[in-house]
Amino acid sequence: MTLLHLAIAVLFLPLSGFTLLIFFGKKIRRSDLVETAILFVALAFSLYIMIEKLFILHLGTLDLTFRWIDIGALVGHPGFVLDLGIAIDNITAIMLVVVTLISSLVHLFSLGYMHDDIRYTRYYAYLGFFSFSMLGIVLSNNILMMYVFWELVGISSYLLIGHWFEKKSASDAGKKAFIVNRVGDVGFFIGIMIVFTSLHTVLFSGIFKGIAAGQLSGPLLTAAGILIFCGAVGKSAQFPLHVWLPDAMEGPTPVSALIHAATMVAAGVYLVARVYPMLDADALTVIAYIGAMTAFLAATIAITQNDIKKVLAYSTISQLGYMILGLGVGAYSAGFFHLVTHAAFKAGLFLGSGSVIYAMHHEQDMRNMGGLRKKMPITYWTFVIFSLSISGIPLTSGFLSKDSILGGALAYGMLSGNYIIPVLGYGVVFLTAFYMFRLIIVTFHGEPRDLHKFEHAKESPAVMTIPLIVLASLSLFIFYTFNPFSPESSWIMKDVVKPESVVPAAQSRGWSKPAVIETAMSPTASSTSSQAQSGTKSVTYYEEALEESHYFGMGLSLTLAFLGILAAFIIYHWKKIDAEKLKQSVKPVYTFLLNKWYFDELYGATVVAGTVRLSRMMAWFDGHIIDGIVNGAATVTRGASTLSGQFDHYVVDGLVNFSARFTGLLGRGARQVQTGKIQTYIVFALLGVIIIFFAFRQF
Amino acid sequence: MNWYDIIFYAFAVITVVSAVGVVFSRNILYAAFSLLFTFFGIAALYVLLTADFIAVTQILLYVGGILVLIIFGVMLTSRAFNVEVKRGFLKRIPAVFVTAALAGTLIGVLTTTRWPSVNFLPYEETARPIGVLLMTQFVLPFELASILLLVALVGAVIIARREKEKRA
Amino acid sequence: MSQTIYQSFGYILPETILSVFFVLTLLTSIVGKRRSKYLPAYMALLGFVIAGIFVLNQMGTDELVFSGMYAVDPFSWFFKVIFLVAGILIILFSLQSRELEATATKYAEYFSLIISLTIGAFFMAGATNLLMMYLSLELVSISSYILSGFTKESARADEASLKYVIYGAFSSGLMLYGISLLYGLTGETNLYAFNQTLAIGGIQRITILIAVVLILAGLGYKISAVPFHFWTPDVYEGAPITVTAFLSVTSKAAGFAMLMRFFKIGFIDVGAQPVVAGMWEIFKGFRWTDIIAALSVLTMTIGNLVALWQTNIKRLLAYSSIAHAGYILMGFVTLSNFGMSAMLMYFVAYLLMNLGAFYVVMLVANKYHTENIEDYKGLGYRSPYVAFALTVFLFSLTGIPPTFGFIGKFYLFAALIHTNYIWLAIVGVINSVISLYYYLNIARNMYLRQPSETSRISFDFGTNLLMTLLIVPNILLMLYFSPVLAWAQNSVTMFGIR
Amino acid sequence: MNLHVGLTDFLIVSAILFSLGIYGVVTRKNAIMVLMGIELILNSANLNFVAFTRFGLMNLTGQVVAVFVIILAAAEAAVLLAIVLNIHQQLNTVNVDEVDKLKN
Repeated sequence: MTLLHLAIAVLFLPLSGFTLLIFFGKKIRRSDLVETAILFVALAFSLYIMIEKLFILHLGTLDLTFRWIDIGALVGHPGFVLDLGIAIDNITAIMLVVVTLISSLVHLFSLGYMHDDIRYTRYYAYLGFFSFSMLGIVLSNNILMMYVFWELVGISSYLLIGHWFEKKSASDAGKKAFIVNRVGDVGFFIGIMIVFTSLHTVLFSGIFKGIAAGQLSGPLLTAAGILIFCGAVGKSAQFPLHVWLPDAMEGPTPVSALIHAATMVAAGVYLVARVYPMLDADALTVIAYIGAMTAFLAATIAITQNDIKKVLAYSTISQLGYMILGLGVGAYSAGFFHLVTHAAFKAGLFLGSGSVIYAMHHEQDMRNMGGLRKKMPITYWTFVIFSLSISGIPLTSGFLSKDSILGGALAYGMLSGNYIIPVLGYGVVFLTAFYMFRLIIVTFHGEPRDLHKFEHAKESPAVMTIPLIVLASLSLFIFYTFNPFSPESSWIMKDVVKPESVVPAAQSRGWSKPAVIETAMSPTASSTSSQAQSGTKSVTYYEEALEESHYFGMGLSLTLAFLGILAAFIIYHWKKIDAEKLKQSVKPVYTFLLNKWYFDELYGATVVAGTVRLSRMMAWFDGHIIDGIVNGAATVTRGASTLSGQFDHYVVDGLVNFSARFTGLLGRGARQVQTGKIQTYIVFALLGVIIIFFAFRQF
Repeated sequence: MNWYDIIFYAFAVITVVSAVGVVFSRNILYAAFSLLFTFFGIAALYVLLTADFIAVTQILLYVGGILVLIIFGVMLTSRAFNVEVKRGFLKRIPAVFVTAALAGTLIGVLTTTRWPSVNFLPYEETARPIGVLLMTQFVLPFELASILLLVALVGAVIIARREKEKRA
Repeated sequence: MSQTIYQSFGYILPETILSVFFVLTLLTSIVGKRRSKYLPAYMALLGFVIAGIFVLNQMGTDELVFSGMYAVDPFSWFFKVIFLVAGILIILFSLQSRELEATATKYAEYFSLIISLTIGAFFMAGATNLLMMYLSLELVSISSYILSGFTKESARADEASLKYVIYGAFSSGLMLYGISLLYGLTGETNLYAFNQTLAIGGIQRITILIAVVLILAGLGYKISAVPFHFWTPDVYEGAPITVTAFLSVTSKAAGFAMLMRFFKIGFIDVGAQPVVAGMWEIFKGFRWTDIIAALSVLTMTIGNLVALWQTNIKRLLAYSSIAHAGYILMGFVTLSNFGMSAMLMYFVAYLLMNLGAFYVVMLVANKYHTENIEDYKGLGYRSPYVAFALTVFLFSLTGIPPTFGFIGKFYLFAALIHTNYIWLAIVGVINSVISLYYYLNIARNMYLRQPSETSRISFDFGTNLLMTLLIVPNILLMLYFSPVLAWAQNSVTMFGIR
Repeated sequence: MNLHVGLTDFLIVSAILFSLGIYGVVTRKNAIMVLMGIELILNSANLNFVAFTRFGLMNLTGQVVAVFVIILAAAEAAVLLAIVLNIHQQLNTVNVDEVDKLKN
């Protein structure tokens, strides 16, 4: 119980900070420090919770449920109960630490970065509110509360992205993030409604129990799974709703680090991990494909971007695609592991870029940078570590998590025949290494391009470099495992166990034996009796496949990563191949990528234009057809209406006016009785007694 | 007709007539003195009802306490003793009507009701049993009444007291 | 079960504590500086807190003490908690009242009278004896007469207290006469004995009716039900705002508690098998629910209609509180535990929203020196948070969803529909619609009208905090009202009655 | 003893006192005379209590109640008179009809 209470404290600490800053921010000197301190306290609590839970006590799931609404009293209604609460299982405990860690580091970093901002206090208040919402998502043990916090995260991210709302692009980006997220949330909400109407509970445990008991199955279950995943698509910026994330870079850079690396976008992945047991084979396949598609698409775009934050934004989308892909292919622990490691190195990358931008006086285009390596050694070296990590080079955390996802994808491809997924996955390895080192080389190596800004550039203050160092050290393997080549031996992989699926056997992904792979993928093929065995065996086969693919996969990904780095050095450092020429030779592809696969234009042409056209059509319809009918009818009814108009005027209006006036008059009459003379009052009270007596003489 | 009846009617008439005097007298001091007679009459009725303790209390508290209080009030608030301003005649009509209706109804109901028992009991001492009751069964009302008196005392003092440091 | 007198003293610890602190608070006027308000206020607060601890300790107790004089049961417990919360809030409000500061140098007496009124309310909630009912009602009344005339340099307050004391003394006289008749019928002042006498039968109903109607006059005056409400607007307008707020909650709730207990214990046919679970059967022939229904309809209708015409916000809130008495009475017509728990829930809502509204009115009177609704123009621009708070409270009073007032009304109407009093529910809804007009008129003034002056006036930290403390439950309890509901459902138990 | 005077006679006296008291409360303009009316009402109730005690084959409860009522009457009279004195000080009147500034 104590851990749960501590978790509640963790949840409400940032909220209290928010309240404090919103109401009394102007009264408190250095309210920013207060808020930062609060977050560090929350971090300490979270660490304590995680260590207690995972390493010392080895507790199971802690749950604190309370009855929110209990309407049993209304007769004629069967009654209605709704339980809510919080729960801490292993992934929650880890997520608590991740969220509070990144959040507190971002708070710290912002002390330097946002120092001169006009709405400094408000910025910290929003940070607190955001952390509160995010922790709420993590702690909820039910889908309803999760949805509420989900929306709160949406709101707070809207506020943070649009922090500099004087800039039109910033306020637009805030709006865009909000609206695109709503699209996914609608799906999420419908999914919740499906679950709730068929299972009458919102608790995850209750939902899984209900599904295991067969109260929700078949296409409806698939639909529910995919609709809930829609929420994740929106929040985790998956294809095709990824368009908001790059624009959201208009927000302050620490916000980007917080929202777009570790917390908000990870919420989608967390959601999928949370509802994982209720996802059936079809839903998982959809998820795997979406993930692979996203990873690839975003990586290709990242190659061409020149804004340092945009590159990182697309890189984020790509990595999120990896996580979703991992979950989709069944590499549950690996997907979650990647969420954790990515949180550290991507937050580091964003903060590093923030450090660079700060040094360059808010210059974001990398073509104007260069040569910063010597000016900003700490930023540079941490940046290198982050890049190695994201590229999946051994001795880094990224290698561990990414490698296991790819292994899973390969095994999945081999088992199910969906080869496209591992192919895309490995392709992205190359692309990632390439664009990351392109970024490093262009920014930090070579000659300075903007001498004036270069002259003034210097290493950032300690409040900004300390978070970088902390994050860089967390991007090394040592925090996760002692064997840098064996992801399986890391404690996260051990503690985050893939939950048992509760989906009816016919709908689940059973890899009983290689010959039945294709049929097992289709819902109707297997009979129920064989499922009991296949359920136990499936793990074995999947693990066998994993085992087989392990070394091959590792080798392949390493090779690709080194190739990517090499290519980056060849093109941008040694300049063996002229980048410009390369661009010219693949101009159509390059433009296509530079324009981000024309997604914004596509949405502009379809959704936006469609809406406009639809409304125009409606207007035309209204103007021509409806009006025609109305005009025709009008002539006919004019006579009648004159009559009814008279009726209206004299009778209906009269009645309405009368009743209004009557009520008024009644009030005025009753008011006249209130003469102010106490004895009149007493006479009326006496009259009341006498009237009541005679009126109720019969009793 | 026996002595008891005669005494009762005598005191009943005194009580009612003096009460009429209280209500109708134009002079406030006359009204106050009529009230004195009413209280005495009621005390006598209590004696007739063999409630000696109540009768004594009535005289002590009502006559000795409340009436004196009232007379003090009269003296403090009246420049002349006759402050009773002329009464609006029209307002007296509904008042008379309402009161008469009430009295009629009450008397009608009270006289037709079969009360649980109408045996007249022989005289018993009442002071001691009342004292015992006050200390046993009625100890809570007793305590409550003490708080109430304290509140009334405090309240009367702070409301009636002239403020020395009165502001302009 | 019944306790001996010696044992009984253990059950009135909260009342005893309050009495002790009544005296202690009085004594602070000797110790401290005459003009200091903090010492007596903190003393009174301390008393409330300590009494609160003892009250909490009594949770779940169901006893009849002092030879059937006083019940310590869940029902009275519910009201005691309400009184304590109201008392504490009123003390906090009073510390900020400019009105009191301007005239009174008698803070010790002021705060001790708040305690004595609360003691009276405690006894009203638990009295099972007609004498106790009368005495406790008088204690509340006398305290409130003095409180309402407390700022005696103000002519308004003087007038209010004079009217109050005349009306109150008269009403309690009527009630006493009714009590004497009931005593004549049963030979006992105990409500349970009265119930038993009714069970035996053979008493003219007409006598009981006249006695009950006279008692109702006394109770009706406390809860300000039409036609016994006339004093309410004048006294509420004239008295200091803090006192008005206190009267509108504590005094009224105590009156309701007594009314409910009187009718429920007195008239329930304990032997009868109820037709529907959770409903009570009353003695055949005593259809006093009709009287209550009539009073309820009259009360809310007249309260709302006259409120439409008000220009002074205190007076408007006075009429609104009359209307709310009408709403609450609706729940009693149902004769069911459901209806009763709905009433109790409504008290919680009423406490929060009414005190909140009065608090804002006091703040505005402090800083803007006005009680005129016209002068609330543009308050939304001049003091945004205060205006927001008032809007929340007004929404709650109207019964509009994101507030607890909605839940309160919802349960009242549900109880009516449950027991087939559809017509009464419809009257209630129509009344709510009427009330919408004058409540929202204030909100409109605050937000949609341009102020003649635009300077911003802000309030200090403590004020905002207290206001937040009142806003939060108003909204939070709408989202999560189950505990209150459970509390209310458990509190319909009165000693000896199912 | 063969008595003619019974419970009802006392009740009638008390009912008359009660009505007169109400009449006084309703018509008298001097606040102190209103108080006298209230005292009459309380006395009539007290007479009821005592009469019922005597005639009703009952306990002494009624008389005890009467004691309390007398105490209360004193308390109430004190408070009312204090308020009237204050009104006299502040508004220079004891006429309840003139105290009617709060209305409608």
